[in-house]
Amino acid sequence: MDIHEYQAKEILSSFGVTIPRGGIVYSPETAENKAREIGGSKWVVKAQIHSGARGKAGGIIVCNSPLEVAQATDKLLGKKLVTNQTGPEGKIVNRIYIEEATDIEKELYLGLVFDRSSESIMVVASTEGGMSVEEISKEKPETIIRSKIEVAVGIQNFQARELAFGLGIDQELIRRASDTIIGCAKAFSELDATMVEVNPLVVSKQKQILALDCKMSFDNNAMFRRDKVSELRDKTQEDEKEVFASDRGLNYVSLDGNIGNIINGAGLAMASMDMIKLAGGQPANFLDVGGGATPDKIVKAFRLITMDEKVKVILVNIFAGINRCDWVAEGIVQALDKIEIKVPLVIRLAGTNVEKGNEILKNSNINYIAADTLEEAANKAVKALKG
Amino acid sequence: MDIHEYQAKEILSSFGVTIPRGGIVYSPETAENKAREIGGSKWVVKAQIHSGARGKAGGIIVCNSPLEVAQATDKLLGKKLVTNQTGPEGKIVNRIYIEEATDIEKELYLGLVFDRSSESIMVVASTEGGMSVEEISKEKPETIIRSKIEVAVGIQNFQARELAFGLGIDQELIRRASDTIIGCAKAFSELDATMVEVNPLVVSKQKQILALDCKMSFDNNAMFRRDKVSELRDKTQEDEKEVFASDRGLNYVSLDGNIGNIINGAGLAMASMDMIKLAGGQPANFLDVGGGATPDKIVKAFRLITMDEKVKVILVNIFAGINRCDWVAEGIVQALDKIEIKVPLVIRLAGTNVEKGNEILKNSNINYIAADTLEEAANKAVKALKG
Amino acid sequence: MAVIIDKNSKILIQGFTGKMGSFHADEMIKYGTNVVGGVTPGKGGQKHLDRPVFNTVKDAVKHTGADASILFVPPAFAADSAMEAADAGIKTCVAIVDGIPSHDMIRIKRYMRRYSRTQKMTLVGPNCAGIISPSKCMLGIMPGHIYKEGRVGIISRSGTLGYEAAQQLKNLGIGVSTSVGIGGDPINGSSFRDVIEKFETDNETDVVLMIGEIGGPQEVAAGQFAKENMSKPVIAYIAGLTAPKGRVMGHAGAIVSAYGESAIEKVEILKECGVTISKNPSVMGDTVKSVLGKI
Amino acid sequence: MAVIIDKNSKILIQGFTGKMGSFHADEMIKYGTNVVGGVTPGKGGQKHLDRPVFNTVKDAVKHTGADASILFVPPAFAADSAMEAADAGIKTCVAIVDGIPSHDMIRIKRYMRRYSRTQKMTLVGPNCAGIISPSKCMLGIMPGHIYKEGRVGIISRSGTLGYEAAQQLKNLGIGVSTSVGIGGDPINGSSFRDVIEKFETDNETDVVLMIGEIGGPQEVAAGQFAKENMSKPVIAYIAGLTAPKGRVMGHAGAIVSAYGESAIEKVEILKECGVTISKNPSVMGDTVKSVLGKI
Repeated sequence: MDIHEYQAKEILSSFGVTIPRGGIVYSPETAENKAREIGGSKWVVKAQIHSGARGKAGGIIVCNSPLEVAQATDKLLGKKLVTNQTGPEGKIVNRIYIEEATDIEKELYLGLVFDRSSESIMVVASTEGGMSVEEISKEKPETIIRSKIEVAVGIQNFQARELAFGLGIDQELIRRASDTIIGCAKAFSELDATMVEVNPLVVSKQKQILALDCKMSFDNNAMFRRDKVSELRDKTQEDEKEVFASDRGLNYVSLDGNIGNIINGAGLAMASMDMIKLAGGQPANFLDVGGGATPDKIVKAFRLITMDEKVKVILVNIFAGINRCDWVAEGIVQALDKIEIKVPLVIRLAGTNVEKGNEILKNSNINYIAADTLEEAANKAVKALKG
Repeated sequence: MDIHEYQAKEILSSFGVTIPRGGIVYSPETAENKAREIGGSKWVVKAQIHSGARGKAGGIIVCNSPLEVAQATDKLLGKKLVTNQTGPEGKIVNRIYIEEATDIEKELYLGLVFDRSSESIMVVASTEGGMSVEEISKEKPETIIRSKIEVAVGIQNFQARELAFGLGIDQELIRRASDTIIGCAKAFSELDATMVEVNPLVVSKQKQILALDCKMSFDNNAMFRRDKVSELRDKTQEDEKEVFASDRGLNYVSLDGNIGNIINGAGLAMASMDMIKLAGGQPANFLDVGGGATPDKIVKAFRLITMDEKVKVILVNIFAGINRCDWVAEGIVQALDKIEIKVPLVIRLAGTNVEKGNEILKNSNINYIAADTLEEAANKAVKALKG
Repeated sequence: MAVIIDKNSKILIQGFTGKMGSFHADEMIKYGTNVVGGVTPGKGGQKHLDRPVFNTVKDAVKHTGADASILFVPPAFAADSAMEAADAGIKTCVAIVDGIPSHDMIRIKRYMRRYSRTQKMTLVGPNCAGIISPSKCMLGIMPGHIYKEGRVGIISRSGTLGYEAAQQLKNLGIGVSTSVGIGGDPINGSSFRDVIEKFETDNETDVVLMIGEIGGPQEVAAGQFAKENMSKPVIAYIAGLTAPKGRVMGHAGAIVSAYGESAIEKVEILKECGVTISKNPSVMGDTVKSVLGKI
Repeated sequence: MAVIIDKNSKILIQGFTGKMGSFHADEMIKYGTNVVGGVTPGKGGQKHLDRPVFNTVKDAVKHTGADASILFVPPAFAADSAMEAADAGIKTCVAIVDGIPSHDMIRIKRYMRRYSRTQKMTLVGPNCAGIISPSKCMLGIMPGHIYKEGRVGIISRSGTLGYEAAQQLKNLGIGVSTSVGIGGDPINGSSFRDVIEKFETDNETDVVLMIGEIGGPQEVAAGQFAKENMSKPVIAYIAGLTAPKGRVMGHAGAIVSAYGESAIEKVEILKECGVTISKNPSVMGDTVKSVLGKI
C-alpha cells in the first residue's frame, strides 16, 4: 500500500525526521491562508499523487506569493497528472501540499527496503539525491552506500553514523543526519513498511537536514495490525479494476494486451501469460482467483474481466486440486448465466475430475473453445483473437 | 536498584497487568479518605519497604472500615520493620499503600530474571504462589515451569500461553493470564529491569487475574537512560553507608564482622575478605575503591570505614597497576592527615613501585602495621584485633 | 526414508479444529498420512477427527511424539505458531497460510537462530502447497492423486504450477520422489537452495525440477549452489517472462526490483550454472523426460 | 603466534582522543604494542599520539588494516562501538569499560549472530583489564611489567586479582603466555569456557590458571569443558568464600543467586572436574608451581 508524500512526511516527522513547514489543502481558497500560516516568502505547491517524477509532469510549482499559491493550487486540483510512473491514464490530483521553499545546498538520496538475500532491512544512500535510485544505480553506482539493519536489534548508531560520514556530511551535522536515518529505520520497522524513501534528503543553506520528498509503502499483509496506516489508503490513486479486484480477494494487475485471463494460482497465471506471449498474443491482465477457485470467485473474475474494454478474448485456465473440476465447471456455468460475454472464450480445465468438468461445460449452453493443455489454450486464444 | 511495591504495580499496570484498586498515603488522616475513595468494604494496609516477607513482620494489616485503615496506617507509619530480608536493623516505613482486599481463589508465582547461561530473560512460574521462589525451589520444585525469552524477538504469545496453561488456569482466563505475563516481560525489556516478581499472582473468586504483590529491580548501569525509573529510588530504604559509598563511586557492602577493608578491585576485595576469614577474622565490609585507587577515593574510603562503629581494625590492600604504589601511599598519608583513625591499621601495598610506596609510608608519621603479602596482611589484621 | 517427511512422520495439525485445518487434515488422513493429533489453544482434551486436541504444541509432542506439523492458523497468529512448533521440538513445519507480514517472517528467522543447526526446525512456506512424498506422506493441501511415486524431486514457489508439473510428469509416466512447495512470499522458511541441498543427498531422487518465478534472489542462489555442489541434474522453469517490472504478480514475492530478478535474467544465469531450462510451462514434463533419458 | 593477539596484531583504539583512551594507548605503545590508529567520530583526519584518527572503524580498518581494537568509550556508547567493530571486520575487541547495561550486552550477542562462526569477532570484557601476551602485545590496562613471559595461561574475571596472580608467578620465576581478563559483568563477551578452549589449542601454553569468583555459571561450564576436552592441567581460585548470598560484591556479576554459584559450590564442582584448586589467593602462584612440577 502506497501513501501520499504529505502522509509519509507526517509519519517520518513523528519519528524525529525534520521536514519543511507545510500543510495540506483541498481547495484554492484555503491555499492562500495556508501559505500565510506557513509563513516565509516562497512556497512550493505540490500535487499529491501516488507517483514520483511529479516535477517533470508539472505537478510541482514554486510560488512567490500566497496569491500565486492559490493560483497554482487552482491549476493543479482535479487535474490528471501523467508521469513516467503512472501509465498513460495518469493520476488525479485531489490534494495539494503547500510547503515553504528550501534553500538547497546539497541533495542526497536515502532509501530503505527489504533485502531478500540477507532477510534484513537494507539502507541505501547516495550523494546523488534528486535522481531515482534506478538512475543512480545506472549512472553513479559508485556513489551508493549500503548498510544492513540487523532486525534482532534494530538499527545501531554506528550504522547511521557510517552512512552520514559516507555521504560527506559536515561533522557538525552528523548527529542530525544520523537521527534522520534512525528515524526512517524505526518507522520502517515499527509500522510494517516495505519501503521508505527520502529523495531528496537535503542539507539546506541554513545547515538543516531536511526530508524534502518522502515516500512510504506498507505491507498489505500487516494492515490488520496497522489501523492508523490503513486509514491513509487513497483508493482514488489506484487502478479502478485493481481496487475492485483487491476488495474481492482477487489478485489482479492491469496490463496492455487484449487477451483477458482467469487463472487459479499466481504461478500458473504468470505461466499462462508467458504461453500467451509465446503463442504471439498479449495478456490484458494478470488475474489469480486463488488456489480455491470457488464459483463465487469465478463470477467476480468474469465481472472484472468484462469491465476491461481492451479484452478481445478470455482465457480461463484452472488447475483443480482439492477443488474439483466439476465444481469449477459449475462455477463457470453459473458465472456465464449472470454475465454476458461478447468475446471468444477459451477454457482449459486440468486436475481432479477433469473429465466430469469438461462434461459439464460441454452439456451447458455456454459458447466456448475447449483446450486440454496450457499450450493449446494459449494457441487457441491467440487464434480466436485473430478471428 | 529496588523500588516499592506500589511503584512496581503502577509500572506493571501501565504494561497491561491488572492490579487491585489502591493508593498511596503518607499520613493516617489521608488514609481514611483514600480507603473511601478506593471503595469496597475491606482493605489491606501495606507498609512500603524494600523487602519481602512483610506480612510475617506485621507490615500488612487487613481492615474492615476506613477508620481501621487510618488506625493501621498510624500504627505502621514511621515504624521500623524487621523481616528476614532486612537484617536486624530493619527498614523504616514512610509510605503506606492501601488496597482493596481481594477474594483469592488461587495464588500463583510469576518471576522474570536474567538467565546468565543462555543470556536471555527467563520467566519462572509456579502454582505455589505466596511462598518465596527459594522456598518453592526447595519444597515444590516440580511445580516450577520456565520459559526463555529470545531477546531478538521478545516474548511470544505461545510462551505466555504455555505458561498460563502450565499453571492450570481456566480456559477462559488464559488470555488474561497471557497478557499479564507479556506485560511483565515487556516491562522487563523496555525498562532495563533485572527482576520482575509478581507473588502472588492471583485468580480471584470473581475470575480476575490480579497482581497482588509486585517487586521490580533495575540495572543501575542503565539508569542513565531511565530517568523515570531513577526518580523512584528511595534512599531511606538503603543502608546509609552504602548510599554514602555509591554516591561517591565506591563499591561498598556492609557486613557483620569487625575488620574494615579498603581494597582496589572487586576480585581482590573478595579475596582479601576470604583471607581474613581464613586467618580467623570477620570482615566488617566489602569495599572496592576501584582499579584506579586515586588518593581522593582513598580519603573517601577511610571516611566511610570510620563511620562504621563495628570496625576494630582497618586493613588496606592495594595492588597498584597503572597507578603506582608511591602515588597510592601519598593518598593514604593525605587521607590520614584529614581523618583520625583510632583503631590499628594494616597496610599492604603491591605492584608498581612498591618499594617507593613503602618508603613513603615508613617516612610518614602515620601509625600502621606493614605487610608484604595478602596472607601476611590478613594474619596481622587478625592479630591486631586480638590485641 | 523420503527426504523431509516419510510414512513414519508423526504429523500434528496446528489450527486443527478450524474449517481449513479440519478439511485438509481429513484429506491428509485419507491419503494415508500419519496424523497423530492437533493443537487448538483452549480446546485441549477434546477429540477431533478421532484424534486428540491439545492446548499447546509442547503438550502434543509430549503425548504423541509428533515430529512434523502443518499450520492452518490465520496470518496474524502464524509467526507465533511457527515459533511454538520450533520450540516444542518439531523437526518439520509447513506453513500453508497466505498473508503473513514480511516483518513476522524475518522475526521467525531471527528467533530460530537460538537453536543449533542440528536442532533447528525446517520451516517450509508460508503461502505454499506443502510437501508430498507420493504414497508415503502428504503434509500439504495438494491433490495427492496427481502425484505418481518416482524419482523426480520438485521444488516450486507456486502451488498450481507445481501441480501442473506433477500432472505433466504423470501423463508421461514419470513419478515424483518428493515435491516441496516453498511458497510465494518474499521471505520464506526454506529457500530453493535449502531444499535442493536436501535433494542432492536424497537417495530416492535422481533429478530435481525447480519451478521458480520472477522476484528475489533464490533461484540464482540455488543455481550457484547446484553448479558448485550438485551431482544430480537440475531442470528449471521460471514463470513471469511477460510480467512488468515493479508490479506484484499475485505472490507477494513475485516482483522484479533488482537486476537478476526478471525471468529472462534468471534463465540466463541458471543456464550458466548448468541448469537445463524448460522453455515454457507446457514442456516441464518433456524437459525432465529428456534429461532423465540422458542419465 | 600467541593465542589471541600477537606482536603483529594491528591495534585500534576506539575512543582514542579521550582521556582514558589517550592514557592507555600511550601505555600500550610504550609496551611495544602495534597501535596503528584510533577512532573518534567527528575527529577523523586528525593525528593523535602520532597516529591517525578516523571517524568510523570501517575507515580505520580500510586504511590501517587493523584487526584488533580496544574500547575506551562511555558505557552508553559501548554496545554501539562493539557492534561497529564487529561489523568492520575487527577480529578481537576488548571492552575495558565498566557499566554497560546487561540488556546492551545481550543485544550485542544477538547482533553478533549475524556473522558466521569463522567471521565472528571475539569480544573480551566488558569491565575487564584486557589481554596481555607478555613481551608481545598488550591490549589492556594492566601494568605490563608484572607479567613475565612464559607458559602459563591466565583467565580472570577480576583485574587486580589477575595482577596479584601474575605478580606471585613472577616472584616464583614463572611466566605467562597470555593473560585474559574476561571481566566482572553478569554477561560478557568471552566466557571462561571460550578462553580455556583457546588455551587448549595454544602451543605456547602448558597450564591454565582460572581466577573466578561467586555468581554465574561460567566457572562450572569451563570446568565441565576441561573435564571433557582438555589435556592441559587447569588450576582455579574462586574468590568470595565470605560473600553473603544475594548481595552484589562490586562486580555486577558477583552475586550468588542460584545453586552452584557460591564459591564453595564452585570449588566442589571444579574439583570433581579434575581442576586443581588454589586454596587461597595467596597461594595461586605456589599452586601453579606445584602443578607445573608434575608435568
